[in-house]
Amino acid sequence: MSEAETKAEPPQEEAHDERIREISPLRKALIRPELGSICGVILVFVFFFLIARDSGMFSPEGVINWTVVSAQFAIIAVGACLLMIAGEFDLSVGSMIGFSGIVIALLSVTYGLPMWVAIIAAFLIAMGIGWLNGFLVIRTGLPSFIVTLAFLYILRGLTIFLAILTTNKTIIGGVRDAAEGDWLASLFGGKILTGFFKWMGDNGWIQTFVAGNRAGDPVVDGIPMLIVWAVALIIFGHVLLTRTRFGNWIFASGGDAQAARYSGVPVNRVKILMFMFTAFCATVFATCQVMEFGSAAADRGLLKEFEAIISVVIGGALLTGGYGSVIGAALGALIFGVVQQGLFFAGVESSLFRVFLGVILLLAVILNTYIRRSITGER
Amino acid sequence: MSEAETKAEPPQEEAHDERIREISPLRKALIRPELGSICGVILVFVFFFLIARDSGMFSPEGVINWTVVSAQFAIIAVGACLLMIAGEFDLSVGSMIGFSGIVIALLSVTYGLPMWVAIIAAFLIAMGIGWLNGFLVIRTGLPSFIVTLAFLYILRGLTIFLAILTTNKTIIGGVRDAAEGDWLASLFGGKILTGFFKWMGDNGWIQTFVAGNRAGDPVVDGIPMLIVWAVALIIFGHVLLTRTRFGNWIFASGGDAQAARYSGVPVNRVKILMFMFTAFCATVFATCQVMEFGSAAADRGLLKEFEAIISVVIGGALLTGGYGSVIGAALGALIFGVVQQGLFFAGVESSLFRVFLGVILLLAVILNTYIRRSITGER
Amino acid sequence: EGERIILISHAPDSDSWWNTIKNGLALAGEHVNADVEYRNPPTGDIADMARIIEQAAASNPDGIITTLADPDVLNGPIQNAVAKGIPVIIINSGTPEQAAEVGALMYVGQPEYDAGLAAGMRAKRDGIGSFLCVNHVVSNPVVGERCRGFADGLGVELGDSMIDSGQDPAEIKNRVKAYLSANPNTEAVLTLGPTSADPTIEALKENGMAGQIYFGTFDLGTEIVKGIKDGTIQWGIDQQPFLQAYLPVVVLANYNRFGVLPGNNINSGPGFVTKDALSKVEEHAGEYR
Amino acid sequence: MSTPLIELKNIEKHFGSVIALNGVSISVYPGECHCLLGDNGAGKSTFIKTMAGVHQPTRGEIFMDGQQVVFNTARDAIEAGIATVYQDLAMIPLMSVTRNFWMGREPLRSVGPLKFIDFEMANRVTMEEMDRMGIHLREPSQAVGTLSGGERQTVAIARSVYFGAKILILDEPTSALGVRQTSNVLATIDKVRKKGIGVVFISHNVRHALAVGDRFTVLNRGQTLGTAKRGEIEAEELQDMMAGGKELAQLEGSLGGTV
Amino acid sequence: MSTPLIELKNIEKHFGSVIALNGVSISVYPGECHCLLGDNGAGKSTFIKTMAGVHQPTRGEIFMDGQQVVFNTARDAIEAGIATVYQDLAMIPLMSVTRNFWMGREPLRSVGPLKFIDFEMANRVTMEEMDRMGIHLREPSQAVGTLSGGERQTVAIARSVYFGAKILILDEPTSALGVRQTSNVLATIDKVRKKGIGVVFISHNVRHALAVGDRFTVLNRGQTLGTAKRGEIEAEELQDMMAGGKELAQLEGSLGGTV
Ligand SMILES: Nc1ncnc2c1ncn2[C@@H]1O[C@H](COP(=O)(O)OP(=O)(O)OP(=O)(O)O)[C@@H](O)[C@H]1O
Ligand SMILES: Nc1ncnc2c1ncn2[C@@H]1O[C@H](COP(=O)(O)OP(=O)(O)OP(=O)(O)O)[C@@H](O)[C@H]1O
Ligand SMILES: [Mg+2]
Ligand SMILES: [Mg+2]
Repeated sequence: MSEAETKAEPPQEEAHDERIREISPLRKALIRPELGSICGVILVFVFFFLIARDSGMFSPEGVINWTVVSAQFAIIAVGACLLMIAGEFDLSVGSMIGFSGIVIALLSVTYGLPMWVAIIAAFLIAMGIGWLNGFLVIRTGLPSFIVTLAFLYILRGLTIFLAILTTNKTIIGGVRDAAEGDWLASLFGGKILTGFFKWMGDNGWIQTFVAGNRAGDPVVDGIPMLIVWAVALIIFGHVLLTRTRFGNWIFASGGDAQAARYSGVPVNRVKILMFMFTAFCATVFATCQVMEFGSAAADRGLLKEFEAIISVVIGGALLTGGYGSVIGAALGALIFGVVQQGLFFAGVESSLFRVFLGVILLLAVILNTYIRRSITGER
Repeated sequence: MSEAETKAEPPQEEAHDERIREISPLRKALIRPELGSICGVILVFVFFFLIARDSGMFSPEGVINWTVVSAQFAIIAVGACLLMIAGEFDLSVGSMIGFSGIVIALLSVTYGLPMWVAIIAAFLIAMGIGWLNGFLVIRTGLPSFIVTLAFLYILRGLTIFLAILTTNKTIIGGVRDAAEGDWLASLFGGKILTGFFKWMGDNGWIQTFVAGNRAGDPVVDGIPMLIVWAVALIIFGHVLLTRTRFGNWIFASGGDAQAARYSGVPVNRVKILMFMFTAFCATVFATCQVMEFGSAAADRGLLKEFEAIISVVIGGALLTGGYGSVIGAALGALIFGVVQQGLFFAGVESSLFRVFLGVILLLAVILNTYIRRSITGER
Repeated sequence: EGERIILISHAPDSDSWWNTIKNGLALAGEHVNADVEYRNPPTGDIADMARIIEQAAASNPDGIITTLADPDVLNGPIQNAVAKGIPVIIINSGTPEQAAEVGALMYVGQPEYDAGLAAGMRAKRDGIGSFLCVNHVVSNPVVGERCRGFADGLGVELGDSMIDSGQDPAEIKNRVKAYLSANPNTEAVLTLGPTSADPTIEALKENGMAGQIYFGTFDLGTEIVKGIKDGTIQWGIDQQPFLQAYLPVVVLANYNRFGVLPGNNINSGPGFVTKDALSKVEEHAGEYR
Repeated sequence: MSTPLIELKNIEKHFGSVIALNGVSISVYPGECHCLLGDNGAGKSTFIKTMAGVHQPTRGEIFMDGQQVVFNTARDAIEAGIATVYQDLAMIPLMSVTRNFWMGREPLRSVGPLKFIDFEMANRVTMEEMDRMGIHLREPSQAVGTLSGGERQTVAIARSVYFGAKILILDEPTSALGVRQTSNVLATIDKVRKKGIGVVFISHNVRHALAVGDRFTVLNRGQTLGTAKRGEIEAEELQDMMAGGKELAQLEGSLGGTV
Repeated sequence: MSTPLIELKNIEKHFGSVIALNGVSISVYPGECHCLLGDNGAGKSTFIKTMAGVHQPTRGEIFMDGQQVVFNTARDAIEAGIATVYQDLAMIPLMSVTRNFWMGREPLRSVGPLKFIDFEMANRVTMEEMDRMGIHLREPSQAVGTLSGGERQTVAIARSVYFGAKILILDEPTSALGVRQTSNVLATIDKVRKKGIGVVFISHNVRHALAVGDRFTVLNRGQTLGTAKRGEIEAEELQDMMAGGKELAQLEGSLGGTV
């Protein structure tokens, strides 16, 4: 019996079905989850280059300006992206940012603990809440929309309540003084490469201030740690997702939890860890902000959950899970940041920003859908 | 050939399978989508009766107070409920409220059109946007979360932009004067049964004002049209959903759009109409508010979309569509209103309000899930 | 003794400036031995605030202290409360005339537009001809009045000078930098509260304009006080929110007990806080100032 | 023979770059069970969806009782008397049996100018019809999700028969069913056919097809391989045609007989 | 005979008020194809999910190579050498063939202290193994969603065989397949069996079972009706047992032979 031939034949025919046209290799190379956001980035840059070239948007300070804003979005977008690929999402990110900030300020300023203890405690508490989110979603089988919506309210309420209860204020300042010289705090605040920029300034390669309190300093004096964190998280997320076993499990959990479970993927663990990672990213955001501005306020992070989700979706991820890319989410955050700041450079009436944002979101998602359908042959 | 017997037998056995315990008739009578919210209402009233009895919460004005707030939630919850049962949801409700209000005020006050023209125009524009929402969702196959999130931003941006462009302010007053004597405006503002309340006041059955320009009038002088609208919409929604052909189509479209399409249900039309109905409800909300308060502001309706969704979900509807009840949503709105105002009556620290809200949401949804699983035998 | 007095504001939960009001309220309650409660609409929606006033009236308190953020919306509920025989005092937003119209006992505060106008005129005296207004709650109708007043005081069009900065500090900071980089001829910056002022201070420090550009702000806070001290900020307009909460409680309590009432409205502001005599302000900024 | 109930001529259907049907013709006579056979992806489901108005043919004509018709929506076809039980069941699990039974054709009762669903009548008819098919429901408001697969299939068939379908289309109704359930479905087909309804029955299982079929059409890669009458063709022949005419002898040899 | 590869004794499984399994025992020897037959809802899927570690039995014992074992998760069973191809396919359509192939057992490559998936090796092996099964993929990064049902099934089987499964469980792999695809799957089973792997094959189709089965166990309402060797039992007998011993003669009479 010659099984090999018998079986080799029919599928071969299926693969080269005369009823299906071949997809061109170029098109095949192009269709990736990130394609939509890559096009978006190009479009956005061309657009602003045309209308806001001489507004200083592309000078060193201008670049740092929109990069910092994009980096902020990117930090929470990485968490939201991995979580969304794992099939869930988190509406409590914004409230978590406010909450973590207040926890750090409370512990360090009000209760006088060393800054590093406060920061570590904030991370632990936040990740504990992330765990709780995940646990409730897994245990009750409720949609994560509902569970995390509940936490959106609970955390915001707790933040305001805690702040008022302990300090009578909803803004707690003086964090910078408390952070002075702390080893962990310097990982979140401050800048790197200051020497290098100083040197460039001294050599006249970048502009220096001519007057004012900082005359002689270069206009850009370093890379804020915020950007470093964003880059680190993007690289970490991207490698985790595409190169590791755990990344494969994230895709599998979001693609079809039941199927993944059958194949031995510990889906519950993956999902809960992703909720914790999202909380981690929110806390990174909060810590950087607290260190930079020296104060924590109970209203920080309002609506950030939507901004994170928008970045991720612009970046080509599927709201229903199982598909997406960290690089795409980062590009989505870049688009978001550039558009937002660009409109200010261009001097457009600022209330139109939201209109632009909505339109870009729609266009990006429609483009992404088209691309995804090409990849998966889904109809 | 005796087909009848052959076929009558086996399924009978399946129905009375010895391997499955029977469900008690009592339990069967109890398990309805509304059960969770009925329990919730009872609990909430008992709770506030115990802790806030003598705070005036159950005096006539107190009752009107939380009824009006609940009626507000109910108006948007009815729209959100039908839409959710049809399998979609709308995050742009809150922005739509702000938008419609500004449109009415702009047309009537700034451009001096007759009030009824302004109101009808606002309804038409809003329902046009509802149609656009629906059209985009149907046409692109995108999740309604994304499409309506885009409109959340677009509409809010347009509202602020329009208001600032035309009047340099984000608030437009003087609507009450413009509405004076308008036939359509009186359907949204004003009160009914004023004679009856006056009579009760004269007889001393309800308290009367002791000072000011209204001395002698009863403290509650009628039922606001807002409540009338809420009741009318609830009855309309409930009858539509449970008693009519179109209602059956709403369930079908949300339960399984493909299956419904196969059976000849015009799913696209149903979904688009439901988006338009949601926009209609939002505009009723906005018009009542504008008529009652005489001004429209660009920040009206912030986060109302979540409040609508929460009411609906507390009322037992399924976020994924195909299951729910308008009565449940109305009870959800009642719970929401009573808790919100009740906490004020009870003098609870107001920042804790959100914490309560989140916890109630979680508990209600867990209860509802348990009930639904009992009904459908789903695991 | 033990009167129940309720203070209702139009501010969202998250607005930190109102905290001073809360503290003033609590302190006054302690001092005159009254039960005080603070209420606000969670999202800052003034229509929701109307419901809260109605609710407060329904609970028969011995006095209501409220802002008059939008007379169209709030006149009705406040008048009803007055008609029920509840003494009402208007604070913060609104004008003395509007307060009289609704039948309130008195007005304590700083009319927003007038404060903006006064600030604008002062800036004009200092030789300013153009400005940037950083509005962190652009959709809120009350706060924006300050910008309008300021523009009118300067005698210029508001136009594009007001930006919607959002509430995120990093975004505010970078939007201010972007605006100033695109409009280098801007002569002055006006911020409308600590939420927008704190990041603006950072922005100016970073782009080297701190101390160079004319910088005025509404309402005080820890960072603002520091800014005034080191010369980044020329002046802060202090409407002394503490008084807006403290005085009405005292007035209402005494009105209730002894029927006494001051004959006038009280203007708690605008007071310009400048570099001189800052130490008290510094100590209590954000808490009682 | 009389005019066919329905006749489809040279139906073509393209989905973008995929040519799912490439000129398929069949006809169905009253009281006949016409079996549609073919490999996976041969286009059977696409074909009957065209017949049921779910897809519009790219080319080709449809005649009912000799008259050309065009179905723009599933509703059109349903109204013309074509009832379909889909492979993917077209039942909505969370809805009650009654609501599913009447979906798309709810019976109305006028109250003044308003029209409501006549639930009393709807429930009664549902119970009766299900009884007639041998399924005894606990109550008509039971959710369809609580029924077994076989029971659901019966709801779908009962519904079609009740609505006086002239043509009943069944897409692989037996593929997931056990022996007993399969027998039931086949017997139902037999019964329906005897009422003069034309049945289109899709199956991969030659034996199931031979058990009830009057005529057999084999599809292959979007084209008709031919139509045969009952008795004119053997199981083995049919099987070979379905498999695309490939020689299966080797396999059969090692595996012992027709699969 | 030697010791069985796996032996399950008196397995019971309750889901709340539903008793899905009520004392089922079977054993599988190396190189044997054990067919599990039974009506809808008989408990076949539940039983093999217990074997695969997805469900934990309420009562009963499992022995592998004579040693008692307990599977707490699907992973435990997979590691013990039990591979399963589920009725609901357990493939993730949006993921690439390679990622699906290796899901849960990704090959790792160390870079310093870090461990990454060895994609080069993974892709190569996937292509090779699929080739060996007669499926020529365009590229290993193709999404599984673009494969046909039969091809997906083959990915699942190829994966199990590659991972050196000692026992391969197939839950109704042929129910939705055409004749040719079915032949392929049956041939694959035959091939796998010849490698000394024990196969558990679930089907509703007696002919498919008889084509490859060495032993046949019939389940009915959660209980074993008995196990028979190949040759000891006729198709008709098996069929009767599956239908719960009911007399099907009437139907068969009217419908012409075994269905
Ligand atoms: N909506 C669609 N868009 C694109 N291609 C489609 C669509 N529907 C079906 N096809 C393709 O058309 C061909 C025929 O599919 P169809 O479902 O009709 O086959 P079938 O004979 O029913 O197969 P099976 O026996 O597996 O049910 C397949 O290649 C399928 O991929
Ligand atoms: N998770 C579960 N919870 C409750 N009951 C279940 C669960 N899984 C299966 N059952 C029930 O257990 C019984 C056996 O189901 P199972 O899926 O094992 O049958 P089967 O023999 O595989 O049927 P089929 O041939 O239709 O695939 C059925 O009555 C089913 O409803
Ligand atoms: Mg098919
Ligand atoms: Mg099964």
